[in-house]
Amino acid sequence: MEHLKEIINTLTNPKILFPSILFLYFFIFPPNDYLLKINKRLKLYNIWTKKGAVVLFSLLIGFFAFGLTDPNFQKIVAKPDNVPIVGLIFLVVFFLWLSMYQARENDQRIAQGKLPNEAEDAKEKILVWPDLVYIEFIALILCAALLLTWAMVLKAPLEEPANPSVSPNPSKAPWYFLGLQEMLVYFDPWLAGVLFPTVIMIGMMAIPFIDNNRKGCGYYTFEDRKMAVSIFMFLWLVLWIFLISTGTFLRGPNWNFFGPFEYWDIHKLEALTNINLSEYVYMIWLNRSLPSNILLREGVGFLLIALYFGLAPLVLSKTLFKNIYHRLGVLRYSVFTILLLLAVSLPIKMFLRWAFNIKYIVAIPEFFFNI
Amino acid sequence: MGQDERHYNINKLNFLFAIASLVLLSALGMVFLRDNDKEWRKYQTEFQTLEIEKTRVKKDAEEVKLASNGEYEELLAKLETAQAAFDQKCQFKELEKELAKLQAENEILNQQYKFSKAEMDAAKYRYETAQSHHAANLEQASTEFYALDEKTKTLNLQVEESNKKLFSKEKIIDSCGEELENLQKEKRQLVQKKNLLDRKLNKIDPQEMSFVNQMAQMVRNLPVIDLANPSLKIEQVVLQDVRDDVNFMTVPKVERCITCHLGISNPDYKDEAQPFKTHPNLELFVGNDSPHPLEEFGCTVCHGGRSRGIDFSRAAHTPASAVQKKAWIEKYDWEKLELWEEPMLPLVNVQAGCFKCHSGESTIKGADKLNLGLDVIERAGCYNCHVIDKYKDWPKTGPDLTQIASKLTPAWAYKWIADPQSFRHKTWMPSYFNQSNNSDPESKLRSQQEIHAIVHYLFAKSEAFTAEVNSLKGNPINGESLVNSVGCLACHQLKDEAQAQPETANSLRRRFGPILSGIGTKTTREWLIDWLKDPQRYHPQTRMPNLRLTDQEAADIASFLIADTNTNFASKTSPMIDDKVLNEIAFDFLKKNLPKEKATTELAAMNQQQKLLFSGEKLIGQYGCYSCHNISGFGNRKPIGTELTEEGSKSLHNLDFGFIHDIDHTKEAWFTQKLKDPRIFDHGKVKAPDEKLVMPNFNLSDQETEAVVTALLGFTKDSGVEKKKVARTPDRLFKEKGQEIVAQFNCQGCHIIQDEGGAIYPTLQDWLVKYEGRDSKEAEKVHEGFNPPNLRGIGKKLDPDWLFNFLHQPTQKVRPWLKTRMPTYSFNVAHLNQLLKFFATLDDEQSTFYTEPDTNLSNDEFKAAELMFSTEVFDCTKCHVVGNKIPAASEETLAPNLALAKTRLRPDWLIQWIKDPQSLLPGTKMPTFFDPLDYENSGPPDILEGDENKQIRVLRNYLFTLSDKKNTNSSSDNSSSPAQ
Amino acid sequence: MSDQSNKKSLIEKITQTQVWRAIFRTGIPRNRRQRMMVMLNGVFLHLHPVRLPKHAVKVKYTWCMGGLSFFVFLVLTVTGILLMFYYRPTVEYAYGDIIDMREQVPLGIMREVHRWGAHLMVITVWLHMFRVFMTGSYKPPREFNWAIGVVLLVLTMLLSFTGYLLPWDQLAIWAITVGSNMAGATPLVGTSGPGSALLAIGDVNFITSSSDARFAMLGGRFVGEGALLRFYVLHCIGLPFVIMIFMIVHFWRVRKDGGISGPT
Amino acid sequence: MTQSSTTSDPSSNKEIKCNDQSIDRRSFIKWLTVGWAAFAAVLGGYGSLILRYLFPNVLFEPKQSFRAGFITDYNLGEVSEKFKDQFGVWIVREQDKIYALSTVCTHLGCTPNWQPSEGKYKCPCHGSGFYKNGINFEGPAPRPLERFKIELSDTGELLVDKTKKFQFEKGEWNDPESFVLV
Repeated sequence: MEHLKEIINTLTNPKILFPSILFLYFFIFPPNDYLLKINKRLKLYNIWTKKGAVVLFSLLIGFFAFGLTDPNFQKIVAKPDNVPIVGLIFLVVFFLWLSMYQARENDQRIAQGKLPNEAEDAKEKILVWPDLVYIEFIALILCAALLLTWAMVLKAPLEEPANPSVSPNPSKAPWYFLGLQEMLVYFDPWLAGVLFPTVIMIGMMAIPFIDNNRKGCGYYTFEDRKMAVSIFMFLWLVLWIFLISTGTFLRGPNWNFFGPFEYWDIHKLEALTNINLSEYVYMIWLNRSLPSNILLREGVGFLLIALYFGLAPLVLSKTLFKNIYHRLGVLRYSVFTILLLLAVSLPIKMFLRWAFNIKYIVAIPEFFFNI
Repeated sequence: MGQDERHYNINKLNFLFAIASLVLLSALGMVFLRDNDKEWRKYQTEFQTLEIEKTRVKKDAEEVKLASNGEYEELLAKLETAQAAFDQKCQFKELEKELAKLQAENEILNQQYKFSKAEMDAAKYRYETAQSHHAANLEQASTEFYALDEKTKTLNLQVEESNKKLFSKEKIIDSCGEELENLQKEKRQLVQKKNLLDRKLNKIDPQEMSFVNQMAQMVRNLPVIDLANPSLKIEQVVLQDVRDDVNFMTVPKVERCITCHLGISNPDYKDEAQPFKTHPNLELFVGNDSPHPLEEFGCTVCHGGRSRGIDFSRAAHTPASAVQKKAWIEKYDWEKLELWEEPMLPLVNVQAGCFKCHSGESTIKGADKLNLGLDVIERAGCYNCHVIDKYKDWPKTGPDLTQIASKLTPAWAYKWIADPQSFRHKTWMPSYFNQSNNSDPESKLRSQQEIHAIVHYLFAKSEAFTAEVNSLKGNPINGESLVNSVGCLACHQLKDEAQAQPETANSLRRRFGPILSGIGTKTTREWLIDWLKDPQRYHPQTRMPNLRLTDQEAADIASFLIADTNTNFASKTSPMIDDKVLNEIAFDFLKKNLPKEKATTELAAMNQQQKLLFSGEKLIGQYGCYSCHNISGFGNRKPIGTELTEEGSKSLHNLDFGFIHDIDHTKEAWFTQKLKDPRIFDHGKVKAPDEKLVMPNFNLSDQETEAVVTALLGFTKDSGVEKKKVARTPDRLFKEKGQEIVAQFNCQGCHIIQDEGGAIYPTLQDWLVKYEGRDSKEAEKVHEGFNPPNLRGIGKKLDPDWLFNFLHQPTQKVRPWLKTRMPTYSFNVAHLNQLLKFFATLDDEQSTFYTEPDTNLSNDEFKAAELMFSTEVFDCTKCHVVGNKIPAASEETLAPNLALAKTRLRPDWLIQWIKDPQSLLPGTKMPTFFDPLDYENSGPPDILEGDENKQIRVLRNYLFTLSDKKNTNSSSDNSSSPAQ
Repeated sequence: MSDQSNKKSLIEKITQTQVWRAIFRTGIPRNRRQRMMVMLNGVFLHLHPVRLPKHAVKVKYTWCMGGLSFFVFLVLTVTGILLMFYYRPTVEYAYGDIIDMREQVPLGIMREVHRWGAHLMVITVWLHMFRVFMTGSYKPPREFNWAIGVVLLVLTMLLSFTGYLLPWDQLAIWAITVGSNMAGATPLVGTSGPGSALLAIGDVNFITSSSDARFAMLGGRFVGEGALLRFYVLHCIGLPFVIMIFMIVHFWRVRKDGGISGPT
Repeated sequence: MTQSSTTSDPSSNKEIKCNDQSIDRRSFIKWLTVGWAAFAAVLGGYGSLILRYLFPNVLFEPKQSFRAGFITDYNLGEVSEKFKDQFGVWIVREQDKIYALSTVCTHLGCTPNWQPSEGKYKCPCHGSGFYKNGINFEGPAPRPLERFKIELSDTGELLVDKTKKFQFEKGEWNDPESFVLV
């Protein structure tokens, strides 16, 4: 038992968990035909069957049931403000399955040359009164019942009166912003707190204009729009829901990582010393002091950034994204790749931090300009 | 409908659209312009210019000072050579290169150390947890930790070595420049002031700025941009402890006065015009080190006004005079701020603000006008008719009238009531009759009968009193001398001056008792002698003390006083009793309680005497005579006036201006008018005689009126300043209670207490000239020797038991040469204890008791003390009285009786006194025998091994023996020590 | 017997009065025409079309998340208004009022409903977005409505964020402190953001701790009285006003863009 | 239908205009331009009005800066605790400079005590120790104490501004605003 917990604790260390999720992810939501083939060969697509659902939920419920025997896990999960996130996890998994289940059915129908279920249904028109109105009415009654029960069972949290001179440890942002707060560990506030949210918003609004795939409108499908679904799942499931869950359940005092069954020890110490790229370059490789000229000091960093955003799209357009480049055209393609590169920069930065203790690629604290 | 289904010409619509937009745009522009055109912006801009000028002048002065400072020039020269030497000698190119290398090495090592240390810390934590959980990987964790620990330690050593190397290299370079640096530091210190001014000018003076900064100065205050970092901005202080009462609660006061009054706390602006002028007396107000710093008290808590206002009128400025009002209207478009209860106090009444917090003190330092107002209120006895919290339980001010027949005649009483001023111009008895609402012919007739009724009542109810007759013939000349010397003039004046003199606290002290003019017209010699001998016999509650006069002295004084008559007053006649008018008066009163018919029959049943008696009682009730005087039959009647405790907070519409329109609608104007002519607001009103206003006229001078108005404005609800009031500690209460007793018994008429008082002093100087034949110059010099003592420091000085007894029965002659006598007061035990505590707290003396030190003397010591006491050394008896032995010197040089030292003085104090009398009572005649500046060598070297401390102690102990031995005979005749 | 017949006729009588018919135009929808009329005539039901393709009625397809989001929003509006009767947005009173909402305010559950409703709304809005993406419903002609939806999503989170401060407890001020510090890092207009030093003329710096983006948000240099009031006003009036406008457009565009998405 | 007829037939519109009043086209453009320019300015004006409204002219926040007296009030090498209780600041005077040190422990925010005899600040909560200059040397504190902005006023008084912090690990202690030269 304890052993199992220990193993789970070790596995949930993001240095292990995050890369493995990233790795698995490409096989579960394959963005291209090649990966799809592998996926099918591995029968991963069978997750989205009713049997798969049983397995998925047994695992999930089993994990929570097992976890709740542990006092540390209990403490975190049963905290009133964390309950919605537990609910969120279940809901997301359920609806993920529901959508993929329908998508799988439709994909199979399309492969057989049939119309998707929705198209079949759409041939028939139905009066809104009473069917839809009734359904909605019932739904909102259930929702109200849920809310009232929830409200009676769980009291809304209220901590000690506000005290600006005593900061709780850890201080967390509201849960839906924990993804951003997690980013703060790897990026400066102006990036994680300002630039990225803005880009996320604009990027989301831009989705319909970038995705010019006419297929897959109005019915659940995966194979008709692999790329779109795959990227969306990456952003939504991995970079959003997963980071929120991490921030809620796995981040403890001093913003240290704690496994789900680990006690939140305020004194836990981790070697978090890190180092800027410029220091790497000058002090470790060239064995000398940092130059006082800022541009000279950060030249390498700037160069890397420029290459990342300047060269990478070009190279990608000739290689991996060749098809996409042709389908999207120059403008759409550049917007798309820039957005994608920005999104990918987070795992990249994480990797750099974990592997090389890199703090900033460009570090100009004098002007609050760190990347 | 046209062909294209259009109605309006699109061009016209375009035009209209353009016009409409332009109109809106210009309206919007106006919004910004108006916001940018506020009064305070102009003042701040003006102030900036002023500040630049001032700073320039100061800087120039500083530069001149520096230029003329030889030391500075020298320093500059030294600095130059040092710099040259440094440039020459201290070029370590090689060394610097080496240093750079070392630095790099050091940084790298440091970094490695940091990493290693962090890893080690983490490993340590893992190791610790593994240990406490007895985990399987304990071994591994342990080896990991110890390995890292080892590594870290080695790295640490390396870092320290590197540090050392670096340090030694740096030291070589540094030591070379040491001299230069020291010189530079010295220079910095010298030019610090100038640098500060320079820096300030750089910030504010466009001439000293770069072009970009000039631009910035212009841009930063533009509309909208001024959100960021304007130089013109509203300044405010938020006062947590001084609060605005908004009725439901109190909220912190927000003070914005300093937005325009920019120089208020800066002494540099004391000669500037408003609004930049410095506040006067920064040591007491506004200044950071004053007891009322701006940041804690703000402005409006004292001045009144609307503290949030930043516009001249909206700050509720109040003009001090009609002239100023006119000027303000012209200059600031001033208008009275309506709908605001607390406008600023006019400058003449500004001291009213002090009372908010200092209401417990009887004299408020620095608030002379307010003090004068309070003194007038005390003398005039406003609190008799009007309840004022501060004067709760104060004694009635008027004389007792229950035995009036033995003292006065009805005729005199009639004339006195009708017009007290015709007897004495400056009397505190106010005028009830012939005032603005009862001086028409009909009222005059009525008044005559009313006075008759009052007089009749007083005399009819008067109890029997027989004066103790004294058959001695008095000597008026001796009497005059006595009056002038024995202490009467502390509370009385002899002459009644028609012309109003400016009053001071001391002149009011001398009007504590009545003016002693016209006594011959007023009363009889017999009554007077009896009164002088023992005032309490006639009036047990009187505050007139017993001066312990001998029969002869009393007779002398009486015959002197009785000689003064007021012939004008004596020759006045009083009108006859008029039955018709008397009937009317009596009928009016009867009608109030009875139906008309019954009243008529009742009236018919009364004879003249009864009518007079009946009306007299009603009238005394109506006019409130009983409030100031004891009158039989009016034991516990409530005072008739409105309560004044919170008069200053009274809303303006609670003050009835009646039909008087030619005065300002302000509180101060109403109060002034009311005091000048208390009945004026009846003007134009239809009122029955008994409904008329009855407040009498005290005939106050303009100065007194203004002072009283100031005090009235100060009588406010004090909500909001609770936290800023001096805490009401027991000490504080002792002080306040003591001050109250001091004020009630006019102690400061003779003594100086808390640096105030001594009203009698100037009269003693006159006495010296007039009766002792000294010339005026000499009198001025020596009169101090005849003054009653200054009571400063007596809490530490006097033995509490002795003081208690002395205050109770002051028969012991401490200063036998003084003509002025400490009179016997009717203090009760509570009074005495309070006074003792009062004097003790004044000197921070915690307890009124002390333990007796050992005052024994050995034989040697006794001899040494005798030697010091004798003419050989200190010659104490040159001045000091010892028992009956009065030194032969002239009286003004004499000093207190040393035979009383043991019982009278505290032993500790006496040591201090002998040691350094000036520190205890500056200006005392007592010589300083032991120079405090060179104390160790100040005493006679050959006595008691020249040990000053010992000398003083021995001398003290010797003084304590004086009462026991030499003067047993003398103490017998003043040993009537009180039974306590 | 007579009683019963009387009753029946009473109902009939009532439904036939002028008042009844003035309010309920169509009567009880019993036939096709009436079912259509009831949708057409009602101002609220008019949000829906009269007829829909079959798939669009299926919960499996729609998940009902959009409708539930709107419903939860209405619940939050009602509970929010009720809470405002007891809550005073000042540092003196806020915390005590929140305690009282549990301790003495009648039925003491309104705050819980409001808070959990707020969480629920964030979740339903996310799931709605998820569904819309998975069915590809953002594709033409619904691009603009997707953008509106993104705005609504952001507004929902801002509403929740502003409400987070109001209990004025440790959770509140530190969550807002963490959140608002990010605003201080805004490039150019935040004091601790890159380039803030550029907005200066000479020695006069125009971006200071009392004139930057964070200050505009908090109405002060740190989370205090000003922030509480600002967040209160935004939470209760500012953001609901904006989100309602966007919701109106969102619903309108659902209809105008051809109703709910479906295969073409 | 009326709608479509107006929009679908602009040529007839134009023709009439051109024939009847050819000058109108110029004034049409002119006034339209003026109108929209003014309207745009109005919108900008309202925008800046709202922006300006977000920044109050005065603040009611508790004071974050205070006057700390003159340099001469502080003895060399002394740590003044005068402002510890009220403002949470130690004023430290060194040989050549004076600075303001925060009294908040960088570990968990407790308030350390100054121990003159040992020349260190010692946190009572978890035993962190700091040298007189604020650098941590023992216990769990992860970084040195923070310093506040300090400067000389026009009158030569020291002004401490707590809104601006200087952290050693960021190299900010060399910032000229973080100390005053004696």
